[in-house]
Amino acid sequence: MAHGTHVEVRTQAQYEYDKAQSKAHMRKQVVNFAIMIFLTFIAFAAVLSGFAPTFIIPVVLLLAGIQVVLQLYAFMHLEDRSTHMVGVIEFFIWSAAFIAFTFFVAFTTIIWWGI
Amino acid sequence: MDINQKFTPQTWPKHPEQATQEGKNKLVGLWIFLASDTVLFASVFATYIALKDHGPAGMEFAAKDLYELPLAFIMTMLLLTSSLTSVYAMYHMKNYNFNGVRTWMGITVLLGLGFLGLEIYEFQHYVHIGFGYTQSAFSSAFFTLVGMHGLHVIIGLIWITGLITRNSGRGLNLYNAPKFFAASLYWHFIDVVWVFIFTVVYLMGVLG
Amino acid sequence: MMKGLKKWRLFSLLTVMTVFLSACGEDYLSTLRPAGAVGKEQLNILLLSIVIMALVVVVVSTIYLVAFFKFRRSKLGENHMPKQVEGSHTLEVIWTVIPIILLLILAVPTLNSTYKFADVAAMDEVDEAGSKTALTVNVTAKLYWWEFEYPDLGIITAQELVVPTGEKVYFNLIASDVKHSFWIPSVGGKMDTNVDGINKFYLQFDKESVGLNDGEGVFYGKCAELCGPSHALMDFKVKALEPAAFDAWVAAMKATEGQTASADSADVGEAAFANSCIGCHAVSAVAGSGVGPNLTTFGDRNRLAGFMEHSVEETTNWIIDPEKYKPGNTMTGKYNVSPEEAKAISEYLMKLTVEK
Amino acid sequence: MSSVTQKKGFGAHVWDYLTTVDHKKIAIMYLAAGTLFFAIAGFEALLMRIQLMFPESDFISAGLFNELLTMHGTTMLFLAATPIIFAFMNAIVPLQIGARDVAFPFLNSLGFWLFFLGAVFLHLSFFLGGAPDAGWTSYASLSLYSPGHGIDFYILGLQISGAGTLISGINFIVTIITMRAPGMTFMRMPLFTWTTLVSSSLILFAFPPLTGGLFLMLVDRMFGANFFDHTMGGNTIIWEHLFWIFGHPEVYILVLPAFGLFSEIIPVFARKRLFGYSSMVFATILIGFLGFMVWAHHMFTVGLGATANAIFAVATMAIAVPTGMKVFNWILTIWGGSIKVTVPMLYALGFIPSFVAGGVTGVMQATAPLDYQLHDSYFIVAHFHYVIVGGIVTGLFGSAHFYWPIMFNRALNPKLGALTFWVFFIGFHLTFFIQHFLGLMGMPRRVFTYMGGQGWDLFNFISTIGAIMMGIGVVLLVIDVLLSIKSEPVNKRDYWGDGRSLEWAIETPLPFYNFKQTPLVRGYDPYWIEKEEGNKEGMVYAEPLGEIHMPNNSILPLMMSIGAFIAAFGALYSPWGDQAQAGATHASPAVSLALIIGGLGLTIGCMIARSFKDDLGFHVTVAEIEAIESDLAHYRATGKKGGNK
Ligand code: HEA
Ligand code: HEA
Ligand code: HEC
Ligand code: CUA
Ligand SMILES: [Cu+2]
Repeated sequence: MAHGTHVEVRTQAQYEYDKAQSKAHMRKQVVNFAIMIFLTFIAFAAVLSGFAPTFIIPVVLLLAGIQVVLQLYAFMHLEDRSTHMVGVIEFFIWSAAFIAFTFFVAFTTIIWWGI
Repeated sequence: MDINQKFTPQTWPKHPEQATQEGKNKLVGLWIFLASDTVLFASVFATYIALKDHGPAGMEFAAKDLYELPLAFIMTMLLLTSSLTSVYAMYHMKNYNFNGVRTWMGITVLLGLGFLGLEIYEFQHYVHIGFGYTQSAFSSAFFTLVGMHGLHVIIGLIWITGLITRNSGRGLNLYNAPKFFAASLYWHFIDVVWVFIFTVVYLMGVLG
Repeated sequence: MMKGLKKWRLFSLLTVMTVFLSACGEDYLSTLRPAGAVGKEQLNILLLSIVIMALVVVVVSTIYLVAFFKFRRSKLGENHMPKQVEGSHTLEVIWTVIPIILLLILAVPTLNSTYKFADVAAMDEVDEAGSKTALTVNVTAKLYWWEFEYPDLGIITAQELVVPTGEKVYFNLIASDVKHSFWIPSVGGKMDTNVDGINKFYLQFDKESVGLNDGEGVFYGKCAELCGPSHALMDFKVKALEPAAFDAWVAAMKATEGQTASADSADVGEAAFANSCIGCHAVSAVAGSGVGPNLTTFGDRNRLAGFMEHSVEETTNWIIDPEKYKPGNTMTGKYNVSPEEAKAISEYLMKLTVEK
Repeated sequence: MSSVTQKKGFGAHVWDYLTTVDHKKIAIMYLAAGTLFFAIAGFEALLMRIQLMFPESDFISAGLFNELLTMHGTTMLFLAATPIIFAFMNAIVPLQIGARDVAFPFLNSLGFWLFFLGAVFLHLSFFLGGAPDAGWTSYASLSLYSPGHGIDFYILGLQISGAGTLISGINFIVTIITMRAPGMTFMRMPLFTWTTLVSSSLILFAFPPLTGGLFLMLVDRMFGANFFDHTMGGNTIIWEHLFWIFGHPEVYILVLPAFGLFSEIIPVFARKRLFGYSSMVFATILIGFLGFMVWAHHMFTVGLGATANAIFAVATMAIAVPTGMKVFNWILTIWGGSIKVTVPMLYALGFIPSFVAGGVTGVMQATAPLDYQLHDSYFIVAHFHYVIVGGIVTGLFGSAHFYWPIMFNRALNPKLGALTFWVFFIGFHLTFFIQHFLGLMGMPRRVFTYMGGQGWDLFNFISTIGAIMMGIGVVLLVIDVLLSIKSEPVNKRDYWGDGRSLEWAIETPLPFYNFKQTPLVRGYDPYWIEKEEGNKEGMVYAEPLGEIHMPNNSILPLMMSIGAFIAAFGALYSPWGDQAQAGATHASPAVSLALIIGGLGLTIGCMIARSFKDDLGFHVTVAEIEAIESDLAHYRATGKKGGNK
C-alpha cells in the first residue's frame, strides 16, 4: 500500500492551462456525443429503409462497432495515455472483445449449420 | 491518504482518480472486471442468437412481429444521453467542483430511471400479450439477455445514488474521486452493452 | 541407402507394435483388432501417432536422463557454480520447428479422414428404380436400450443390430430422452445420439461375426455417454452377416408382419404377455417405434437386456424385478405378473425367432 | 498488533482467521481447505477404484457410483486443485513482487469465503437427498432429467465458489499489474508470477461462460426457463459449448501455475538461471491464448460437422508447440547445472516425463478421426490423469515441500518426503498407464461396473492396486505435515541455500507487513544478484524505513458469503421450476422468496455497510516496526516469543 499521497501544487499558469485544456476536451466530448447520436439515427433509419437484410445487417453491426470504439476511447478515456497502465487495460479489453467475437462466430455457425 | 485533507482547485491533482495507489488499483480492477463482464454478456448474447425464434411447435411469437422500434429508439437516446451527462460529471470532478458532479450525476440517474421505467413497461407488455419467460426458448433467452442488462442498470443506479448520498456532506477528496470515476466507467459500459442489444436484438430482430 | 534403411526401421517398428497391440483385447471388442474399413483407418492413424509420440517421449526422456546423470551435484562437488546461461536462439528454433513438422505429418491424415468419415452423401443416392442404393439404419437410443429401424426395408428391431458385410452402412442417430453415444469399438469410432437433431455417419463391416467369441458370434456395442445409473449396462450386440444371409434375414423379418400375441392363447405365457406386455413390446418386426424393445427376435438374442445371460431363468428373474438388474430402467413397475406367469412368458419369448 | 508479540487465546485466533485479510493467512486457509477436499475427492476415487477392482462387483451401487464420479471430478478440479494453487499464489506472489499484500485484501478474503461456503454447500448434497450424478460436465439432457436436487446443488455450489474464484482472479491480475516493487518490470517477473497472471486472465475470461451456462441451467431447473429443453425450442449443445469454452481453459488455469512452480523449483536446485526466460514467458501467453480456441476438441463426436472438427483438431495440436518449448527449456536448465536431488526436485524430475507422456496422448486425441475411437473411453481418463496428477499434483506436492519453510517456518522431513514421492509416483503410473490400454480395448469411461470376460479384468485390478498405493502416499504426506508441527523452526532466509527470487530474501517467520522497506529490484532473479554481490542484508531498498500502511481486518466477507449461502437454499427449494413439478421436495413460495431475498439482502447489506463505513486501514509507525523486528530477532535467536519489551 502506498504511503500518504504526494500532492503537487500547480502554478497558477499551469492551472489555467489545464483548465482550458479540459474545457476544450469537454467540447470534443460533446462532438463525440453528436456523432454517436447520428450513428444511432442512421442505424434505425437503415432498418426502416427497407433495403435487403443481407446489406443492412453488416451496416448496423459496423455502426455499433464504431460507437463502441467511441465510447471506449472518448467517454471512457482510454485515449488518455497518462491513465495508469492504459496499455495493459487495452490489451485486456480487446482480448475480451476478441473472445466475445469467437463466441458469436461459433454460435452462429456451428450450432445451427452443423447439425 | 487523509480523508479530511482539504484541497483548493490548485492543489487538486490533475488526475484525482489516480492520485493514490488505491485509486489506481480500483480503476485497473474495474477495467479488468469489465473485460470479464464483456465475456459474460457475450455468452448470453451468443445463446440468444442461437435460440432466436426457436420455440415449441406452433409458437406464436417471432422477433419480427414482437419488437417495437420507437420504444427501443427512445430508450437508446435516454441511455446515450446519460453517458454524456456522466462525462460532464467527470469534467467537473477534475475541476474540483463537487456541485457540478452532484448535479450531473443526478441527471444521469434520472435518465437511467427513465430507461428502466420503459424497460419495465416493455417487459410487462410482453408478458401481458402472452410472451412470458417460460413460453419458449426464445422468450427465455430474450428476457435473460435484456433483463441481465437491466440488472446492470439497477446496480449502476444504486451505486451512483449511494455515492452521491454518502459524499454529499463532505465534498470531493482523493478517497472518493476514484469511486465516482469507477461508477461513471461502469455506467458507460452499460451503454456499450446496450449498443449491441439495440443492434442485435431489436434492429436485427425486426429484420427477421 | 540411408533412406531405405530408415523406412525399413519404421516398418519393423510398426510391425512389432501391431503384433504387440493386437495381443491386447478381444477381437469382438477391441479397437486394436478392427473388423472394418473405418476402424482400420483409425487404427492406422493410431499407429502413426503412437510412433510420433513414442519418438517424442523417447527423445525427451533421453536428453533429460543424460542431463540429469551428467550434472548431479554429488558428482560436480558441493561448491560448483554452473555458468548462468540465458538461452539459445538456435535451440529455440530447433525445438519449435521439429514439433511443427511432426504435427504437420499428423495433420494430413487427420484432415483427410475427418472429411472422409463425414461424407454421407451416398445416403440419398437412388438407383433408376428410385430405391436407395445404400443401406440406412435409424438408431434411436433410449434409456437403456437401442432401437434399430431399417426405414427402406420397413422393419424394426432392438438390442441386436444386424448388418451385411462388405458395404457401407449408414446411420441416422438420435436419442429420445437423454444423450447417449453409439459405439462399436472393433468396427469404428463412435458418434453421439443427441436429443436435438439427427447425426449421420457410416461404418463398414468387413468380417462376419459368426466365428467371434466362442460361438456367440457378435460384435459388442457400447453406450459411450453417461446417461444415468445403468449407463454401464447399455450394451448392444451386432451381427454382421454376408449379404445373402442378410437378405434372408430381412425377408424373415418382413414375414412377421401382423404377428401378435393373443390373450386367448392356450399358451399361458403368450396370454399373459398379451395382457401385460404387448402395450410396450411388439412381436412383429413390421411395426413402429415402441416404448420397449421390439421382441420379434427375442429367441435369437445372445443377451437379455443387452448384457444378461440369455436363458429362461434369467429372463424370468428380469421380468419379476428388472430394477435389480438395470437400475433406473423404464420398464420397472409398469405391469403386474406373478412369478409363474413370468416363467411362462419367458418360455414363450424364447420361441420368438426368425433365424432358425 | 503483531501476531508475534502477543499471546492470544484460542477464540481470538479463530476470530483472527475469520476476519483476516492477510494474504499469508488466507494462503494457509486455502491450503487447509484444499487439502481437506483433496482427501475427500481422493477417497471417492478410491471407492470407485475398489468398485472397479473386480468385474460385476457390488461394493457400491450404480447411483452412488455416479455421485462419487461426479463429486470426484468436480471436487478435484474446483475445490482441491484450484484452492491449493491459490494457496501458493497467495503465499508467494506478493512476496515475489515485493508487495505488502494483494491489491484488494478485502476481496481476497471474500474470494476465499465464497469458495469455501460454495464448496460446503455442494457437499451438503450428500446429506440432503443425494449428490449430483451427471458427471463433472453435467451435460444438459442428463442434468435436466436427473431427479432430486443433486444437480441443483452442483449449479448453486459452483456458482458461489466460481464467483469466489473469479474475484480472486481479478485480484491477482490487479496485484501483479499495479503492486510490483520498483524495478520489477514485466520482463523481470519470476515465472510463477507470470503464470499466475496468465492463469488469472484465463479465469477472467473462462469463468463467465461457466457462470452464464450455470445460470441458464439454474433458471431452467428452478424457474421454468427453456434454454436446454428441446421440446420447447431449446438446445442442449449450447450447454456443451458453454461448458467447454470454460472447461478447456480450466485445465490450463490449473496447469500453468504448476508450470510456474516448477520453473521456480528447477533453477534453484540446478543452481542455474532458468533457460530461455523470455521464450518461457512467450510460451505461457501463447498457451493461454490458444487455450481459448480449442474447446470443441471435447466435442468431436457431437456432430459439429467435418469443418469444425478439422479446424479445432489442428488448433489443438498447435498447443503442443509452446508446451514443448517449456519442456525443453526446463531440460536445458538442468543441462549444465549442478543438480541437487531434494524432495521438491524429485517431484520436478518425475513431472517432466510424466507430463510429456500425458501431453502426447492429448495430441493423439486432438486427431479428430482417432478421437472418434478414444472419446469417452478410459484412454481419456488415462490422458487427463497423466497431465493432472503428473503435472498438477506433483507440482503442488513438490511446492509444498519447497515453500513450507516460508509458509510455516518449518521444514518437511526429506526422508519421509522421498518415500512419499516414490510410493505415490509408482502408484500413479501403475494406476493410469494401464488405463490407456483399457480404453483401446473398448472400455467406456463412467461405467460403474463391467461384465467379466471382456479382457479388462486384470488391468482394472492392477489399476486399483496403484490407486491404493497413491492413497498410502497421500497418507504419508499428511503424516509428514503433522510431524512438522512439532519440528524445529527454520528461522532463516533462503532455506534451500540457492534461492533466486525475492521470496527467499526475507527471514522467516515473516512479519505481517512482509518487507519492512520495499525492495529495489535490479534485474531478473533479484535475490541472486544481491547474493552475487555479497549483500548480507538480503536486499537493497527503494525507500527509507517509514510508516507502513496496512488494511484492516473485516468480518464482512464471511457475512456476505453466508448471505449467498442462505439465498442458494431459497433457489434450491424453489417451487416454480420443472424440478418442483417433477415432485422433488420444494418450499412454499413465501419461504423460498424469504430465503432468497433475506440471503441476498444480507450480502448486499454488508456491501452497503462496507461502502458507507470508510475503511482507510491503519499505519504501523517506525517505532512499532522496529519493535516488531527486534521481537522477531529475539524469537529467532532464543525460540521465545515477545521477550523484548
Ligand atoms: C491439466 C490438465 C490438462 C492438460 C495440460 C491437457 C493438455 C492437453 N489436452 Fe487434455 N484433457 C484434460 C486435461 C488436460 N489436458 C481433461 C481433464 C480432459 C477430459 C475432460 C472430460 O471429458 O472429463 C481432457 C481431454 C482432452 C481431449 C478430449 C478428449 C475426448 O474427450 O474425446 C483432448 C482432445 O483433443 C485433449 C487434448 C489435449 C492436448 C492436445 C493437450 C496439450 O496441451 C498437451 C501439450 C503437451 C505436449 C504435447 C507434451 C510436451 C510437448 C513436447 C515434448 C513437444 C513435442 C510434441 C509433439 C510434436 C507432439 N484433452
Ligand atoms: C485434479 C484433478 C484430479 C485428480 C488429482 C484425480 C485423482 C485421481 N483420480 Fe480422477 N478424475 C478427475 C480429476 C482428478 N482425479 C476428473 C475430472 C474425472 C472425470 C469425472 C467425470 O467423468 O465426470 C476423474 C475420473 C476418474 C476416474 C474415472 C471414473 C469413471 O470414468 O468411471 C477414475 C478411475 O480410476 C479416477 C481415479 C483417480 C485416482 C485413483 C486418483 C488419485 O490420484 C487420488 C489420490 C488421492 C487419494 C487416494 C486420497 C487419499 C486420501 C485418503 C485415503 C484420506 C486420508 C484421510 C486423511 C488424511 C484425513 N478418476
Ligand atoms: C412401460 C413399458 C413396458 C412394459 C409394460 C413392459 N416392458 Fe419390457 N421393457 C421395457 C423397456 C423400456 C425395456 C428396456 C429396458 C432396458 O434395457 O433398459 C424392456 C426390456 C424387456 C426385455 C429385454 C429385452 C431384450 O431385448 O433383451 C424383456 C425380455 C422384456 N422387457 C419383457 C417384458 C415382459 C415379459 C413384460 C410384461 C410382463 C414387459 N416387458 C413389460 C418396457 C416395458
Ligand atoms: Cu446410454 Cu450411456
Ligand atoms: Cu481440452
